[in-house]
Amino acid sequence: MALDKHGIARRIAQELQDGYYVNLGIGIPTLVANYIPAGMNVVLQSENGLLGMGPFPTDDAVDADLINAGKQTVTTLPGSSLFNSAESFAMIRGEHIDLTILGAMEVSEKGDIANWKIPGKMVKGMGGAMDLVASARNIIVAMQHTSKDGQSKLLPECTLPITGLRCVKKIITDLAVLEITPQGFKLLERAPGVSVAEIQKATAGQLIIEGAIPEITV
Amino acid sequence: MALDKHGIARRIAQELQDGYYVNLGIGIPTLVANYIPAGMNVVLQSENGLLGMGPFPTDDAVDADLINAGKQTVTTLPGSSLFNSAESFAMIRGEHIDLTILGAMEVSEKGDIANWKIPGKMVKGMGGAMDLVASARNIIVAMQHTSKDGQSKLLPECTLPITGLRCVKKIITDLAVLEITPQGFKLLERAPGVSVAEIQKATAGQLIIEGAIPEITV
Amino acid sequence: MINKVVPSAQAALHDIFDGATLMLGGFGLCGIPENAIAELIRLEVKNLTCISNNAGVDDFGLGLLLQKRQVKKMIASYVGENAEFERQLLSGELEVDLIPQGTLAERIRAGGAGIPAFFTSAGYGTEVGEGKEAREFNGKMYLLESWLKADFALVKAWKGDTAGNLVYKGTARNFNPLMATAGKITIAEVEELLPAGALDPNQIHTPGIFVQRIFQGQHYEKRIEQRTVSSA
Amino acid sequence: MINKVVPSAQAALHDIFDGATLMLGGFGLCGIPENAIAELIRLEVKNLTCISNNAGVDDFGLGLLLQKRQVKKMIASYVGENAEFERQLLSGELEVDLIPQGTLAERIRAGGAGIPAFFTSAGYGTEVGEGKEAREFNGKMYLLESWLKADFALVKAWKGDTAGNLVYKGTARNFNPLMATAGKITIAEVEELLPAGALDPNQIHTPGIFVQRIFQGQHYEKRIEQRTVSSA
Repeated sequence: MALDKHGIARRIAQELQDGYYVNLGIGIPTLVANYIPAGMNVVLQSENGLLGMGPFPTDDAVDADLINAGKQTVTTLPGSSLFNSAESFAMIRGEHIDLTILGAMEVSEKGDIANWKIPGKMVKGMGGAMDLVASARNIIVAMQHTSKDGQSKLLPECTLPITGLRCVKKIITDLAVLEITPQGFKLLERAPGVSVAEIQKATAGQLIIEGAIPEITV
Repeated sequence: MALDKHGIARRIAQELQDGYYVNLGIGIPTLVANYIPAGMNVVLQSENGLLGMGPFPTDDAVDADLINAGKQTVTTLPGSSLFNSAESFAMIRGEHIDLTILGAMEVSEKGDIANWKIPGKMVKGMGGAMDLVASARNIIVAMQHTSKDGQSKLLPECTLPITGLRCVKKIITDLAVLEITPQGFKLLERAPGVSVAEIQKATAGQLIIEGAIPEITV
Repeated sequence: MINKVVPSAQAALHDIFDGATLMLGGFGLCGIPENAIAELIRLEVKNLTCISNNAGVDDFGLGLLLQKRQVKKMIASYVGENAEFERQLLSGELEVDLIPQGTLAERIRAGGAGIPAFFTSAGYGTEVGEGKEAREFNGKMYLLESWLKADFALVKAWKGDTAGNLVYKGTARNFNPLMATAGKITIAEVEELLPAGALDPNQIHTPGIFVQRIFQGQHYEKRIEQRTVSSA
Repeated sequence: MINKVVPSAQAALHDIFDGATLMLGGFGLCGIPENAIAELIRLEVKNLTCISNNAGVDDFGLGLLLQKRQVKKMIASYVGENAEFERQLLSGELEVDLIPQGTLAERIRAGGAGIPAFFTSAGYGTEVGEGKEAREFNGKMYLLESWLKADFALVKAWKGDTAGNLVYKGTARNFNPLMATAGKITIAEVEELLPAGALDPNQIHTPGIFVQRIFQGQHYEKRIEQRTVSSA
């Protein structure tokens, strides 16, 4: 059975390590914050100027002056810090963030990512995504394996305008965990009950299958 | 009679205007702080990270963590601010300072300045001088007209390594006030009792003398 | 200390002209100069070039200026919350320059800091890099990006003093301190205007040198885009 | 929050190696990492490249490292207070790279911020510009300058917390926050080490992400170079 978005977030949380500074994109990545293993020290950066993002506030503690990059009200934690946008992207561009998790519309087998524009249809802008993908030491993409009309989002080449070249390291979808290798998408894990053949069918780019593929455990 | 260094500082103080942000170099320029006209609001910047430099502290208020660019203990004033060295030079490079006053070893008739190095003899480094002269909107040089051995410091070309090109606007010496013009050093004022001929003799670069030259009043 | 106080938004913005380039602080609706935006609407200045990370929402923030067709060109990084914006853009009524957020922040800082150009890796190999100089440093490709400056920077702070020193609160800081450095004339509105000396010199976010005019703002709405809460 | 505390200078500096590139905060003797310098001397590490605005005085600060001949190369803007430095330089024992102070500050910031190169007007037409790319922007000439990074950045703060957040005092801030961003390993010594949460998140000068190790400093001398006083 394919993972739901909480399942994807739970699986991504397994990629976290103690002491990591992590930037979470909007959408599924945001959910990862809920599944940080107990006792693990992970600090979340929000690129609008907050390091040490805490959970949503209780109703009486909502502060319009304290939001995350998704414009949601949040809180600080003991040890948090606040800073301006240039300092925030100095952290990102200067490779001080250990892990970036973001959504995508397409990923190519070379690790290119497209997630900011559909020509003639949708122009929201790239926000901080281009800076993040150009500089992050480690980038994991969280997304559905296929689009709503069943088209694969894991392609030989991106068809949409690129956000960044050869930057994605790993992809975690509703169907599978894949790693970008020089040969293409290497299948690491499959969702419980999802067959390798189903993943092959949903993957337009080169898929590398070596040996038995274990099931994701979340 | 030639001006002493306090006289030079007093004459420079006449160049200040209400609302000016001013950077004062080490030496004679520092003395200008003592002669800011009463009631005039002038804010002094010290490039090591202080805006709104106050007078020297009283003995019991000395703070090792509060010095100026000359490494002298100073004070803050109501409305002062402290910042790091990159922010300080952002102010300087970004042309937010209205007036820079600094010393020199040589000035050329084109407005070049040399004040950081005597090859083989003295290598103290340029400190912030090159940044200041490259960016200041208005630069006044405070110096003796001649060296200790009587050589003119106002030259057709600098002989020492340059600190900045075509940047000096005005020079105030023990003998005269001069302006840099496309034709050379234009004599504006002379020290009380000092003749135009004496100034001419002490000036190696092109000296422009037009009409009667008034005496400096301080 | 130099006194930068003006009595009102009206006095502060009186010389903003048609065709001016403006920077406006804020991220989403957080930390936007609400009073200055209201005054721009009252002034009916036109053909503005607005530099701001976002474009507000349809009926608040910069969205209000878009509604009134006062904006000729928008320079931003993300405009996803504004349907009117997207309509004007797709119809060609509005010129838009979309810039990676970190590049936007750094270009504004560079404008204030006298750095005409710098290299950044963001956008290399994408549409953003088209027509720009690219260069390799240590095996990685970078784009040359230029500074941004404005005729007026409109910023909003939490506290300010008569000398123009500013302190921001929470994530309402965002682009405000950068833009304060890059305006030919920087106009700051504050929630609380204090006498010089009331703020700790060690804890100033924007030194007064960058601020030409400061005024006490009124009636902050501080609208929240996504009120997300957790149970206690 | 991640805990960055180590028990001592000895624990913090244990892996500094011969030939390392170090950044050391401070302006003159103000804000220098006194404990780290003492530990470098105890460790007897050699052939260091030291990046610091100044070189201390003969018998304090970086001057102590020069005396012991532990420094191979010095990168600084002003070294006028140190006779031993001048002697080693003029005799050719010491390599020296003198850099305009604002360029030095900006190159360090660029190193921390992932900007490999930028243009600045400082030094154009002087020795500093020799061999560097020059380019005109808006009728003015600028030099291309590259980033600076270090194996270790040694910084000194007033207060710090266990998460590595730092607050500086007065003009002891200077180069410290910049260098904190540009060290592969940044080691902070503080006058007062506090639990995470004790510092106001709104008033942090160096966010903890930049600091890998933090320790409580001991016995600060804080020597004053020019004690200038006025009568009350």
